This record gives sequence, structure tokens and C-alpha cells, in this order.
Amino acid sequence: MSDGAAITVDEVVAWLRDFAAVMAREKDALTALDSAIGDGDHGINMDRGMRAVMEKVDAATPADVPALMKTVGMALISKVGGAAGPLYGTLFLQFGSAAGPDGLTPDGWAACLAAGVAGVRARGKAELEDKTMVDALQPAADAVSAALGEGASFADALARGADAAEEGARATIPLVARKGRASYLGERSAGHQDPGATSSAHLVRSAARMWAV
Amino acid sequence: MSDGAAITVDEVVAWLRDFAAVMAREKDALTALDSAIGDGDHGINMDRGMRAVMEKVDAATPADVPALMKTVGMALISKVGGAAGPLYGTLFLQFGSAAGPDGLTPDGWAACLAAGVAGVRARGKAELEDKTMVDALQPAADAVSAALGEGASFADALARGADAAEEGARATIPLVARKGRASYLGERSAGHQDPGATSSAHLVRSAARMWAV
Amino acid sequence: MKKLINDPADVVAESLRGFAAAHADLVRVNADPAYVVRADAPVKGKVGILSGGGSGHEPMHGGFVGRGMLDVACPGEVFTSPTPDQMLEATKAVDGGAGVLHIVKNYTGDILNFEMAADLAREEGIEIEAVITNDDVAVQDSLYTAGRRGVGVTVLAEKIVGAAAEEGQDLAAVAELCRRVNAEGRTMGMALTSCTVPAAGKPTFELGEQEMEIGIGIHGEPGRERLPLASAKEIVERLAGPVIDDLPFASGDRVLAFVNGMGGTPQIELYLVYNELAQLLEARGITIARNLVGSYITSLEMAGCSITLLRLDDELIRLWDAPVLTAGLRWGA
Amino acid sequence: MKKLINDPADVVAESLRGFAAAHADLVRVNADPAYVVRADAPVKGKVGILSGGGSGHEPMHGGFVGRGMLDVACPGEVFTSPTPDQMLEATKAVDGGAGVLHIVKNYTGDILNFEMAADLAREEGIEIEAVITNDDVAVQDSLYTAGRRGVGVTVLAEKIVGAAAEEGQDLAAVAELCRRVNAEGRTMGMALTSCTVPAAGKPTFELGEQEMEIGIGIHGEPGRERLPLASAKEIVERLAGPVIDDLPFASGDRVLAFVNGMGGTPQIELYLVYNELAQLLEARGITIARNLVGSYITSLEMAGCSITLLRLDDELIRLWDAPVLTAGLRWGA
Ligand SMILES: Nc1ncnc2c1ncn2[C@@H]1O[C@H](COP(=O)(O)OP(=O)(O)O)[C@@H](O)[C@H]1O
Ligand SMILES: Nc1ncnc2c1ncn2[C@@H]1O[C@H](COP(=O)(O)OP(=O)(O)O)[C@@H](O)[C@H]1O
Ligand SMILES: [Mg+2]
Ligand SMILES: [Mg+2]
Ligand SMILES: [Mg+2]
Ligand SMILES: [Mg+2]
Repeated sequence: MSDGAAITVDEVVAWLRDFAAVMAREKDALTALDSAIGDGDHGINMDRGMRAVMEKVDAATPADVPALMKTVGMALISKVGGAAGPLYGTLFLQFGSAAGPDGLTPDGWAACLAAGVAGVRARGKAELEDKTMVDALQPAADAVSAALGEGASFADALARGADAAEEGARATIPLVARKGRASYLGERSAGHQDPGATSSAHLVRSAARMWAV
Repeated sequence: MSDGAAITVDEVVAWLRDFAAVMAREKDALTALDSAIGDGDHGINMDRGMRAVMEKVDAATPADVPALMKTVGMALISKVGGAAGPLYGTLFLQFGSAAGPDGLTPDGWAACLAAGVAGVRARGKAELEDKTMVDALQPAADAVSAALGEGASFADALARGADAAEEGARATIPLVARKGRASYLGERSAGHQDPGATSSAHLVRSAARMWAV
Repeated sequence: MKKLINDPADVVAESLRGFAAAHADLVRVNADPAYVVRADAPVKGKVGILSGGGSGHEPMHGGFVGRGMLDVACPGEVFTSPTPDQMLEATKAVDGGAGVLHIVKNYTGDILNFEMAADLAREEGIEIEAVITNDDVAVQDSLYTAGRRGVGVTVLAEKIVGAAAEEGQDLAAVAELCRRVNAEGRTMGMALTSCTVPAAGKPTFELGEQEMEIGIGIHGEPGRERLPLASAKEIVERLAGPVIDDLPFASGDRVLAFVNGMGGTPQIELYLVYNELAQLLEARGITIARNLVGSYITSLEMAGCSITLLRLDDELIRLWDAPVLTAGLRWGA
Repeated sequence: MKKLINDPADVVAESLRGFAAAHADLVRVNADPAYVVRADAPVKGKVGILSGGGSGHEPMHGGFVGRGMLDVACPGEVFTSPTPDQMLEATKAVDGGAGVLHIVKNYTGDILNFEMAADLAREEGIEIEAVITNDDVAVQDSLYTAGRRGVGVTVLAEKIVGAAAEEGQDLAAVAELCRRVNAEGRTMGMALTSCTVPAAGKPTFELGEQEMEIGIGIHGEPGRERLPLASAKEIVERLAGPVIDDLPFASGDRVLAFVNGMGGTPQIELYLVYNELAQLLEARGITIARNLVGSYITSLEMAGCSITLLRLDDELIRLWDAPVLTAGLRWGA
């Protein structure tokens, strides 16, 4: 894909496929993170969800990005459960709604991500530093938009977004959780990286990998 | 006590007290033996029973050996439970019945033990080499009688009885149990010493210690 | 991981099949989406009572489906809340025209999924009320947490509210009753061991031979603090104390005392705990008018217990005593 | 040892106090000698049903005392049979003039103590029948063993015989019925973990992470063989196979299928096991007419299960379905 050209459905599918593979690979690691401050299922949930997504998408790939993202969001909502199901589901649903039917440019992609993150925040009511996936997603969305605004290539913008997401995820380590299951632990939640922020960083890194050239 | 002289109630009480102390000390060891081929309570049962016996006896020591042994037997029957309760209870009840009211000589003592062992066998229907307390008690009763018959002192006779009991207990190790809980294990019961034979050997050794001089 | 299972991925589905086979007189089980519904649903004109949550808490909720309690239960994956589409189908299966009450335990996942489900059901013209239970005093109810977890009171609420619906109370009344039960109940739990989520394959947390977790939830979450193992008497004080002080329960109150096992603790211990609790409450002048002792809201094979107190009045006692006919709770029928 | 207890020596007594407090509507508990007796005992003209055995198997037997099941239960120390004096007092407490049935599980200790108790009771003029249950197919019934252990069928016998006594059958009939139930039932059990006797403080046996014991009893005895951990499906085959072959149960038979938890196994697994059992029996043409799934005859906190099959006829079904009102089993009342 050259800069400014339309992002194809196939590319978005490839992004999702990469993310699904990462979720399968990182399942145990994510679950271990969730065992420390949650209930030990985040990796299992995400892996189950992304498997269901790829099955649906591979059975009949929707024609455009909005339709694709609706399929993805609904599959996650109906297969993941827990907090991550509705939150990731909303992320993709809002991403798709923002995409519109007329093809997607890098700027459009960035706006979609921002819309998705806004959807997550509206649903989960989490602020930055509540130690949730928002701590990876919001910096990522901001970084991609900023980079494109500064004239960076889509590849570079996504790389900066992925870096920001990973940094955001790492920055959850010292935080005391204020949302989700981890908040029950109070001070004991500090010292562990948030599992949802970690899976979110993987999502953005998958995008960076997909559109790397 | 000089040979041929009457055995006093106090001496019998001292024998029981020694046995009670041994049961307290050997509680865990007996329970470990019972864990291997039974249900892990023999030491606990015997310790509970002998504590109850000594409490009863110390509160009001019966005047003669038959009365004493009836108290002992009934206390064991009502406090031990399991297989050991009725079996040890019967041992002491029959010992007491055989004693008669007129004082006890070493020969009488040997006859009482034989009667007790016969009672155990009648109640439990165990043969020699069934891997039970009978494998310690029967050789002990036989050895004491034989030694006295050969003119040995009471002290020597009891020492030989205790040796025979311990040897009998050790000889249960290779046996496959045919009575009691251990028989459920079939071949797997071989290779472990029988807990009841072990506590019985302690009982005879306590007697040997009591009347050592 | 030592469990009586086949493939860890199939645990919930296979267990539900067994449940369906064992209790065909009481319930029907729908496989996909998964729900357990009373055999005679929908009951016309009766408010439907729906609850749901992750699996691994059995008998809650499937074991409470039947006459006088739940109309339908939605089991999620182990410790993972069920999904909106599942809740929607379940809601439709029990809508007898009088609306459906959703009883939701306060966990972010449950809340989010139930919110979506309620939206979907309302779009289909079904009246929905959702009541959130949040009785766990181990968690501070503050801006800095997701709020208190819904635990033991959920079981009691399902029984009492189920009785009210059975006798024909309308949706508003049943929802109000459910909120009242939640408001009058408090719980705190502890663990002696962790549990193992089948798909994870190893214990959620590790506890030393001489340690216990106080203030746990029901999902194998670590608790508020880890303390040296203590006697049942001390443990009861540590659980019942905060429970009593929080409402607070006062001398003269009549309560339902609920000693709950976490799944791996045998009855002999639960009754021993109840003995301590009864003494403690008597010393405080609190009367146990009703009690429940057993493993009703569990965390797989976790060893441990929770103590729930619910303040009773004559109305709640009447509804508690009303007949109930489910796999997990049964009396008067 | 991680248990919710105080002094290990007081576990049974304290747990009984809790049981008494929790179920004062159903039973009275005598502390010394220990027995749990139904609140309205003795019932005049009714055969008294007594059972007893070591503690640690809860709800058996105390949890089965009440209308339609046991009149009285004698709990021994943990895994230790109760004593003759205790059984005598319990017998007297339920003698309504029609005699008393002693239901005895086949263990040397239980047999010896019950024999003595029966002698004592007869001396006091009470008619006694004793029936021994010995349904455990894991043990060979031969001269080389103490015979088969009494396990799961005991629970079923207590329910069925209790119903017969409740409807006024006489001692001979009730004893004969009990022998018939025992003759028609078979059981086999397995363990994933050992249990720990409180007074012993450590596990009775050690099992590796990848091992299981097949053919265990209910006292933490090691079983017949130690095998690598297997799937629920294979385990069910290993338990149900010998059970079916022993009676033998045949195609066309109607059975009561009883999946019992050993104390530390959660319901989600027991229903999964039941699912496997139902499939296996269906494939063999055996019809499950009634079922029972839960932890009813346990070994403290042991993880594992047992499978019991009881061949039914219309009479046994009628008695099984009859009302029962106890802490551990309750229906129709
Ligand atoms: N209110 C919230 N807003 C945003 N993200 C949240 C919120 N609550 C939880 N999360 C995210 O969800 C993750 C946990 O997901 P998961 O383990 O799948 O669900 P559950 O907590 O229901 O078991 C957390 O690590 C966190 O990042
Ligand atoms: N039929 C029997 N005859 C003689 N001794 C027996 C018999 N059955 C069991 N025993 C003895 O009892 C001992 C076990 O006692 P104990 O552990 O206290 O009772 P239980 O087996 O009921 O738990 C065995 O080691 C054995 O020596
Ligand atoms: Mg989680
Ligand atoms: Mg023993
Ligand atoms: Mg979860
Ligand atoms: Mg025993």
C-alpha cells in the first residue's frame, strides 16, 4: 500500500489474522498477567474470541471495512464474554462505524482507531491511569494521529503508535488499578502489568507489522 | 515382686501407665503405619483410648485385677472405636475374667494373657499370618507360658514374650493382609508392618519393663 | 491439574449436558447459546427471573433454576461472564409478558454484557429491570474500585425474588425487593487454597502451607490480604466482624446466616464454622432466624468459605420459606 | 494441614454442635455419647432406622436423619467407627416398640462394634436386625479379604429403607428390603488427591501430579491400583465397567445412577462425569430411571468420585420417590 492509497479489506483481514496469531501465541502469558491481578482468563478469552473472528471472516469475508468490523465486533461480543468481550467488541464496532463505506485512507484509519478508543472509554468509563487497556489504546491513537499530522508515513505512524501502546502498557505496572477486577486488589495491584493493556499493545503492533512497508 | 508372689493391682496399673505413655509417644509412628495400609488412625485411636483408661483408673482405682481389667476393657470399647476398640477391649475383658478374684501369680498372668488373646481371636476371627495384632499377641502368649514352664523367672518370661511379640510384629511386614482394612489393598499390603501388631508388641514390652526386676 | 474432565475447552458444555440429563424433570438446557431454563418456561403472566455469570460457581446459577427461584440461567465460560446474545435468547425464553428481571453480580464484565443484553431485549419489546448485587465488604466501594463484588447475597436474592415472582408480584415490585435484599445483606470470604481454571491449567495464585487469603472473591482472584493460617474461630471473627460492622447489624436484628463453602471444603468444616458463627452472633445479640450451610456459590475446587448475613423481616422470612424446587435448593416441594 | 478447624481433637464435636444449631427443626444432637436423632423420635410403632460410622463422610450419616430416612446416626471420630455404648444409647432413643434396624457398612471396626451394640440392645429387650452393606466391587469378596466395603449403596439403602419404615413396614420386611437394595447395587470409586485426617495432620497417602488411585474406599485408604491420570471418559469406563460386569447389569435394566463426589470435587466435574456415565449406560442399553449427583458419602476433602448403580423395580422407585426431609436429602416435603 502506498501512502494515501485506500486500505483494502484484505489488508485489514491480514492485520486481524496477525493479531489472532499473536493472541494464540501469547495466550499463556496474558493469562499469567491476569492471574496476578485478575481471574486468569484474559489470554484464554482473547484467543477464543479471535479464533471465532477468523472463522467467521474466513467463512465469508465481508465486502467492506465497516461490514468486516461489524462482524469482528459482534463475534467478539458473542464469544469473549468478561470485560474484554464488550470492550474489544465496542472497539471494533466503533472502528467500523467510523470507517464509512467509501474506503479507508491512513488518516481515516487513525480516525477510526480514535473512534474505537472513544467507544471503549464510553463503555468502560475508564480514565487514563486507571490501569486498563485504555492506557495502551489512547496513547496509540494519539501517537498515530500526531505522526500522520507531522507528515509521517502510515508505516512510521503505526510504528510510533505501537511504541506508544507498548510504553503505555508497561507504564501500567506501577499503577494501582481503579477499574475492572484488578481494582479489588487495591495497592496489591501495583507491580503488575495490566493484561488488557498488553493485548491492546499487541493489536497495535500487529497493525504496524501489517502495514510496515 | 518376687517370683510366685501375688501380682498387685498397683503393678498392673503401672504396666498400663507405661503402655499409655508409649502409645502417646508412638502415636504418630503407629498412625504412619496405618496410613500405609489402613486409614491412618491407629495411633490416634490407641492414644485416645489409653488416655481415657488412665483417667478412669486414676479417678478410682478398682480394688482387684478383674475389676481393673473390666474398667480398662470397657473404657477402650467406649473410647477407641474402629477395629482396635473392640479387639483391645476384649483382650482386657478376657484377661480380667481369667484373673479371678484371688490374686494373680506369674502363671496366672500368663493364662490371663492367653485367655485375652483367645478372646481377640474369637472376636476378630483372625488366624496367624493374617497380618493382625494376633501375629504379635499369640507368639507372645506362647513364649511367656513356655518360658515359665521351663522355669524362667517372670521377668525373663516377659522379656521373651516381648521379644516374640516384636519379632511377630516385624514378621508381618512381608505378609499380605487377610483381615481388617489392610486386606482391601491385596498384594499392596505386603512390605508394611501391621500397626495393630506393633501396638500389641508395645503392650507386651511394657509388661516386660514393668516386671523387669 | 487434577480434574475429572476431558478437553479443558469442553468443560462447561459437557457439564451442562450432564446437568440436563440429570435434571430433565426440572430444566431444559440450550446448548448454543448456553442457557438453563425451567422446564415449563415461559410462565405466562409471571415475571421472568434471569441470572448468569461465569461457570465454576455451581450450583449457582443453573442449579437454582426451577419453580420458586430462577426461570433461566446463563452460564459463561469458567469465570468469564456470559455474552449479550446469550442473555438475549435466555430473556426471550422466559418472557411471559410480564417482563424479565436480570440479577447481575457487580463485575465489570457482567455489567457490560448485561447492559448490552438489556438494550437488545428492550429493542425487542421486552421490559427489563436489572439489579446489581454488590455485597462483598472486602472491597471498598469507592471511586478507586469497580465497586463491591456481588457474592453470597446473590444466592439469597435469587431465592427470595424467585418466590415473589412465583406468587405473582410485578416486575417493579420484584426488582425493588431484589434491591432491598441486596441492601440488607453483606458477605466476606476467605481461601485456604487457590483454584485452577481448566483452560489455564495451573492455580490462579499460590498459597503457602501456612497461609490464607482473606477477602477473596469467587473467581480465584487473590484477596485483600494474605495472613498466617488461623483457627476457625479467628477466621470467623475476621469474616463476620467486618460483615456485621458494615451494615451494621445490631443487637436485636434477626438474620439469615449463610456459611458457604468455596467448593473444596467439606461439610464437616462448614458446620464447624457455623458453630463459631452462631456463638459470635449470639454474643452480639443477633438472632439467627434462618440459616443456610453448604457450598452454593463456589470457586471450582477452592478450599475456603464465605459468611453472609442478611437482615430479615417477616416478609423476607415468608419468601425465604416459600417452596423452591431446583437442583440446588429444594424445600416445600 | 489447611482446614477450617480449631483443635483437631474437637473437630467432630464442634461440627456436630454446628449441625445441631443449623438443623434444630429436624434433629436433636446428643453430645456424649454422640448421636444425631430426629426431632420427633421415638416414633411410636415405627421401626427405628439407625446407621453410623466414622465421621468425615458428611452428609452421611447425620445429614440423612429426618422424616423418611434415618431415625438416628452415630458419628464416630474421623474415619473411626463409633462405639457400642454410643450405638446402644442411640438405639434406645429411637426404639418405638417395633424394633430397630442397624445399617452397618462392612468394615471390621464397624462390624465388631455393631455386633457388641446389638448384643447389648437385645439384652435390654429391643429387637434388632443388622444389615451389612458391601457394594464396593474394587475389593474381592474372598477369604483373603475382610470382604467388600460398604460404600455408595449405603446412602441409597438408607433412603429406601427409611421410606419403607415411614410407611409402617415391620422390622423383618425393612431388613429384607435393605438386604435386597444391597444385593442390587454396586459401586467403585477413585481419588485424584488424598485427604488429611485432622488428628494425623498430614495426607494419608501421596499422589503425584499425574497419578490417580482407582478402587479407593471412603477412609483415605489407598486403592487397588495407582494409574496415570486419565480423562473423565476413561475414568468413567474404569469405574462403571467393573460395576456393570459384577452384578451384572444387563441391557433392559432400569437403574438409579449415583455419581458421588468425594468431598473436594466441585459439581461442575460431577455433572461432567454424569454426562459420560449416561452415554456409557445408554450404549449398553441400560436405562437411568433415577439419578443422584452430588457429594453424599465423602472422604473429607478428597478429590475424586464414585459411581454407584442400583437396579430398580417399581417398588424401589416408589420408595426412592417417597418424601424425605433431612439436611442432606430433601424432596416431597
Ligand atoms: N472499565 C474498564 N475499562 C476499560 N478496560 C477495562 C475495564 N475493566 C477491565 N478492563 C480491561 O479488561 C481486562 C481484563 O479482561 P478479561 O480478563 O478478559 O475480563 P475479566 O476481567 O472479566 O476476566 C483488564 O486487564 C483491563 O485492561
Ligand atoms: N479381624 C481382626 N482380627 C484381629 N486384629 C484385627 C482385625 N482387623 C483389624 N485388626 C487389627 O486392627 C488394626 C487396625 O486398628 P485401627 O486402625 O485402630 O482400626 P481401623 O482399622 O478400624 O481403623 C490392624 O492393624 C490389625 O492389627
Ligand atoms: Mg480476566
Ligand atoms: Mg485404622
Ligand atoms: Mg473473567
Ligand atoms: Mg479407622
